[in-house]
Amino acid sequence: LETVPTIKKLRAYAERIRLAELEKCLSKMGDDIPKKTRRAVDDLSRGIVNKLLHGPMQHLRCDGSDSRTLNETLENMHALNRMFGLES
Amino acid sequence: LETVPTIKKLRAYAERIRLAELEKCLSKMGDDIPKKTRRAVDDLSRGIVNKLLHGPMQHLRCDGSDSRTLNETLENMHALNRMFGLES
Amino acid sequence: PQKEDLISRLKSGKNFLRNQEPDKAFLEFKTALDLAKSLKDPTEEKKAARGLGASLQRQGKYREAIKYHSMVLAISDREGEDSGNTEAYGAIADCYTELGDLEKAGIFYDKYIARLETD
Amino acid sequence: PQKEDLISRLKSGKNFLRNQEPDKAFLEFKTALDLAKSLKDPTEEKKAARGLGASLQRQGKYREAIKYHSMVLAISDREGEDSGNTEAYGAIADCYTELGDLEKAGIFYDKYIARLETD
Repeated sequence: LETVPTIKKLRAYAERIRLAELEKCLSKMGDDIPKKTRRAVDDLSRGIVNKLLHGPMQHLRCDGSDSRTLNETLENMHALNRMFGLES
Repeated sequence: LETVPTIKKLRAYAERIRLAELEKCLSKMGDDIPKKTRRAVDDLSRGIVNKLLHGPMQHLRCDGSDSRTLNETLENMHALNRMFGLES
Repeated sequence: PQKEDLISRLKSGKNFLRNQEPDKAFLEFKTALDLAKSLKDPTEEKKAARGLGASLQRQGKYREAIKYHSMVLAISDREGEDSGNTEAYGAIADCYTELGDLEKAGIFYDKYIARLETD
Repeated sequence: PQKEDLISRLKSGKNFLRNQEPDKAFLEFKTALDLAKSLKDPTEEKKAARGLGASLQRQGKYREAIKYHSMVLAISDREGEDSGNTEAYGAIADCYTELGDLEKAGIFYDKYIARLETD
């Protein structure tokens, strides 16, 4: 459960990047973007973020039944906090 | 230097996801995608991946001058190996 | 017609959210939700519900936000079409985290994580 | 004309790469490189060089691959336009990693990492 806030922060971190890049992309594509294109681009941005986050997110959750897993989960959390600057 | 192969594997992992999602996106957009759109979509996929990888990649490199940094770098590497399944 | 009004409400709600005016965004999304319901348009109904949830979250009203994010899940169940569920699970979990209910947050993050690899 | 031939060579090189036929890809990219040079088109010249590097990498010819990936950097220097450099640095580092020269790989990964936040 200690890792839950890290999940929230990592999600927010990735979402900020996704939105910033998406906005840049849409502005490059100009006005009158077909709805199909708009949708495909949104799906692309979500697809990449979600698939990249899947591994780390999964490794922030553990059922806590054995301590080795719990320790590893906490190590994963510390590493993610460091690598993405999530503590500040 | 021990972390160098992890950088390579993490890059390859992310690139596989990027290409798969990009292909899905382009196939949804149909034929005759304007060059500007094609370019913007490619930039979008690279932008998201690169910005998400920046933190972890940076934390896989250290000048090795003090041992605390080196230890942390190795911990980051182990966590990334676990979270992205890079050892297999 | 109504459909155009709906689309423009969603758009302006989004803009208010971007400009940090969640109270104004809320009103736009509320109107959009009513329009989407009367037009029986589940896709736009979900967008409006998600917008309402996000607007309340920005105002720190987490319990109410959960109500609207859960509405997305309910619409999915009703229509047998689960687009938007990943985001809804994540947002509900975020709200429970803010409320300090990490147990409940964990349950919803698990649902969220399970969906990250699907499309 | 030549420009069309160039574009179609690049496209077919990419397809060969995707279909795990790097030797055939190499030939397409080689022709594309010559065409791009004679047309004085640096953007396509970079694409051809990157394709040649990738084709050689897939065949395990890492030293030769480095030569072509470095060509991308040289074209950037010549034109004062650095698109493609991030990927080139990363690819060169990957090659040095394969060759067991982790020291050199590290130097190029540092250049690669420094560029990840730029566009």
